[in-house]
Amino acid sequence: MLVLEKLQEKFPEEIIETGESAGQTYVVVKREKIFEILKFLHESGELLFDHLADLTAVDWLKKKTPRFEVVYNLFSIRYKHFLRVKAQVPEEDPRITSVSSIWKVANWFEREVYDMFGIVFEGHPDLRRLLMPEDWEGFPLRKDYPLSLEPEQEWQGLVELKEKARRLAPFDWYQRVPGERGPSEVNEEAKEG
Amino acid sequence: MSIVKTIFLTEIMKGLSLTLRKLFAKPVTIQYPEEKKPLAPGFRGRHALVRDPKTGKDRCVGCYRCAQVCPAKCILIETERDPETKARVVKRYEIDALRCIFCGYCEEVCPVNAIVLTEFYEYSGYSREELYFDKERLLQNWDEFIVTQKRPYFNPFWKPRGIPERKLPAGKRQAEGI
Amino acid sequence: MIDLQAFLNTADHFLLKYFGLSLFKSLVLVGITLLHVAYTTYAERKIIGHMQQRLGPNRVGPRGLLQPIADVLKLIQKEDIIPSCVDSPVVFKAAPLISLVAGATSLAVIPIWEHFVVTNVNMALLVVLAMSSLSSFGVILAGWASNSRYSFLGGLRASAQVISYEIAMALALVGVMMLAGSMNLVEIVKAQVASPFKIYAIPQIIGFFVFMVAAIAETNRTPFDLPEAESELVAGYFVEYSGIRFALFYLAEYFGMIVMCMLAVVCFLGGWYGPFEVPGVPFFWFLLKLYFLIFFYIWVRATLPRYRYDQLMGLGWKVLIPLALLNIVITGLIKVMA
Amino acid sequence: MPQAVEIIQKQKNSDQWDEPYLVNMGPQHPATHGVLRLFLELDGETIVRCDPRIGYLHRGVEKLSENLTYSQAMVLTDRLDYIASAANNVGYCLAVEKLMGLEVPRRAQIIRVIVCEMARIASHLLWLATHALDIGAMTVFLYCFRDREWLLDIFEEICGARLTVSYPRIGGVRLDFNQKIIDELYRFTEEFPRRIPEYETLIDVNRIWLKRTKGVGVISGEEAVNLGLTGPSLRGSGVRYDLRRTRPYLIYDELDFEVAVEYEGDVYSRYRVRMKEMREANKIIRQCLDKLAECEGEPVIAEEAPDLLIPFSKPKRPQPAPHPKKGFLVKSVEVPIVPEGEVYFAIEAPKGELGYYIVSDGSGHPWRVRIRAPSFVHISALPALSEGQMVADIIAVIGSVDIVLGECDR
Repeated sequence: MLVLEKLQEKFPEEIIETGESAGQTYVVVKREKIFEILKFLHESGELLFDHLADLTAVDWLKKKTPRFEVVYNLFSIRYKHFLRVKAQVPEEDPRITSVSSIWKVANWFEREVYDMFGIVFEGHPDLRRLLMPEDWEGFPLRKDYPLSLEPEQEWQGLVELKEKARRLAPFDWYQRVPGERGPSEVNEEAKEG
Repeated sequence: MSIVKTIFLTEIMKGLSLTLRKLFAKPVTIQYPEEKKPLAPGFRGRHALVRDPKTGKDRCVGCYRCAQVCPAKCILIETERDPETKARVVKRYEIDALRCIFCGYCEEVCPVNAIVLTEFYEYSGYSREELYFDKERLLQNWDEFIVTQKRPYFNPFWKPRGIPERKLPAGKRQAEGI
Repeated sequence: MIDLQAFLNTADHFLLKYFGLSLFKSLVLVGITLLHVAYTTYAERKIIGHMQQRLGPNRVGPRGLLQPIADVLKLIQKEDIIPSCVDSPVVFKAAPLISLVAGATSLAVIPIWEHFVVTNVNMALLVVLAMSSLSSFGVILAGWASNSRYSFLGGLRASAQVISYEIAMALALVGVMMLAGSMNLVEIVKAQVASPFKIYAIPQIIGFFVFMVAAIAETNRTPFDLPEAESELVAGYFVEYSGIRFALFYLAEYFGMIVMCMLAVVCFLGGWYGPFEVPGVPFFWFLLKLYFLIFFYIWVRATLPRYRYDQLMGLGWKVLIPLALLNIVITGLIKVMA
Repeated sequence: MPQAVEIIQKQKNSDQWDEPYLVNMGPQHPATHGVLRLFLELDGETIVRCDPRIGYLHRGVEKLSENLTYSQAMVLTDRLDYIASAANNVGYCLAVEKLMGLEVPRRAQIIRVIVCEMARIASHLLWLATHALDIGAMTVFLYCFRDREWLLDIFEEICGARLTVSYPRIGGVRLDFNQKIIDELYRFTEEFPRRIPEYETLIDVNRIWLKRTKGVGVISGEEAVNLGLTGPSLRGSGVRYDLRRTRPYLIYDELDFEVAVEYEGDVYSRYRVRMKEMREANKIIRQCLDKLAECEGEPVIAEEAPDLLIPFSKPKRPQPAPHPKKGFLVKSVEVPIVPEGEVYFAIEAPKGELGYYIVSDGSGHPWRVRIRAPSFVHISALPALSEGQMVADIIAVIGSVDIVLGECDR
């Protein structure tokens, strides 16, 4: 396949493995030069992978080392060819270079991968949590993250939230019992506090 | 031409005339509690256990297929062996309707067509317990449902159209209306 | 139907004749208008409903006829919530009243019939214009006092919109004044009927068009309902209001709408005069024309999308005001020629 | 978020307003189409910066799928883009089938195309309804719902559910069509092209509509590809990228339909593309119905299709029982049905490219399911589309890229 040949020619040391799965070609590369590789794939006139269809990660806990794989599914709208690039990321140092300067769409994909797997993308303009609350601990899509926990264990913010709900409970109309604290008392307390 | 159109607001006039025409058209709404839309057969509504007309009991054989296939894990079954006949007896059969996602997998995998999602959708409750159906309640659901239906009643999922017979268990192949 | 004229002629007591008469008239007027406002909301929901192939309200009373009453009762019962963060509770409370009072005051000068006008002032047209601008004052205050970003944007939009469309509307009415030679609304109607076309809407077609568009904009109705644009500003200036104060804003909007329609009837459509006299109901024609205009308002709402803010201003300044000026020039020329 | 609070506090305390005017739009807002939250920095009414915040509907579908069997995970895909759930199901099933190397019977393929296109019309109708309502045209909303109701009735007839259909199965579909459905669909395809002009009369040439949509949210084709836009939003910018033609799946390569493309790249051209797509989808359904008659009576499920009840492995942690008293029976052994491997399969969902990246380790449940949702990408493109526009325009822009938050947050 033309794409693989070109890639092998350009980055002979970087490629670890190539193969095919369900009729789709993939190539496993080292993470160090991932930016250069993808930039080459994006800009080379004969390959022109202009559409980054998907960017995600896979956690191979206890199945493979290194543990993480960052997966780039690339498609060329003009030449209609498809390539999957997988970059290996070890568990102890989960970092890889960001490609959001090549494809703007990678911005949120990378934020999501960071959010879910804890892989840090170096050079990303705005690496924050995306789907989970900002004070969330842990990375949900890692295989060692339990499927369910007690709600308080899952999210620290919940304790605070419950406390706030308790504080605001007197504002609920059905809980206004004569003799209990009403909104005005609560307001005053809040001001004092 | 376009200047004329601009001055006389032709396109706005066309829109106005359309709405004016619709003013006299027949409304398409249905006055819900008074009139109801007929439901399609096989609508996935409230759960029920089929009461067998011959025995007067449910048909469940306690094979656990529905409990296993349920993606929401809302079916709970307990069985025991009858000490005399050594037959399997279903002790508990419970469905948490609030967890259910109405995919209909249970009625599709049931080999004896014991569980069915009926074409009954007007159920609500004041508490969570009211929507936690035990076996008695499920049979009662069936009784409430079947009196509203033309007999014999046949649910499309009991013997799905277009599925080759050899892919179906024997109970489904011989399914009949009740 | 009480024969009003006969009744008034027999009332010869001083108080009744001068003070009591005005009070009586205003009470009747406000009462009837309030009823109209209530049933305009009903008509709006019903007509838009049918235009959209549904039924509209039909649960309270026969055909839903008691729906507006039920709505009012519900809104009165509701708790009057004043958010703790409002900028100034006094202004927050007063704003809907300002809007409503300003809207309702204009009613005093509008003649429904030759002998039924609360105060027949010579500057009636100016009074209406002034009052309709004042009514937006309430909107602006509400937007400001709410201390909410959506309300504030709504209030700002309202002020800008009213200022620009006020000009267009006033200019559109200048043509009528020129033709009638008076600002007294009763005089305008009489002059109108004496004119060759019987109504001013024909010679003043441009003026009538500009007036109607400006009136829709002035009362914040679709397609110019930007201050309360529900898709972007949620409800705009009255987003923080609830219960009866919310209802007052609603009332003010419909009052404004009815007043504008009345003004259009008086200035352009020949007031209470019609092709023939309807015995016993002297303001039959007035009401008929009024209902048609209100229907038109509703009809437009069911059909058109909403303008964007800057486009609205563009329309006002670049299209309507030049058109109104053109109208004045043409009217002047006609006047001179004739 | 702390920054925002800080700025608001500062604005409250100072008399100077040199900071931008911040408006928090959503997560409860009529025009954000769900629980999207936009953080806007305004200069007057012009948007200086727009920062979308998502995650309010995050249900962890990807994580859940890893703990369910392949068939069970399919019902979760219903809940992604709940407006066009049939298309999501089909996409997922096709991905799994490709991984398994399973050939689906022709009749099932035709039926899948029909439900996909029905979902497309239903989705576009809902899009048009809400988009028009956002711009203020209230009546179009109800006309669209009137016709969408018809489609949902047909869905109900097909599979017993109106919204979350769960209709396809791995290896085919769950039920065959009967004559009643086919007749009803013929009637629909006959009538529907007459209904579209009704919506168009109200908005298509209306000067207010044109003013609100033309030249708003403009994006060039190159930029759109770089931002990852797909589907009608990309085709509105003149890029002819339609997976039904570019990488044909099912029987799309046999069908005669046009890919709708417009070249302006603004809200109006995206609107035009969708209107045209509805007509094309109607045409496709028509052709498929004719094809369906040719293979009457054939099975709708593949011979090798796995049983719905694939025994699954014991979950890592016991599932929370529906009742305090636990009593699940989970005793089965793991049986490999899907070979080891991975696949990225994308279909042309109504909203854009809906891709499933499924990694299998050979066990009964997927190792990783990744859903590439078009809405996710489209929301990430909102800042680029809306900056420098007015507040009213962002409503039009959100409407024009057609988002569903269920799919975005997953």
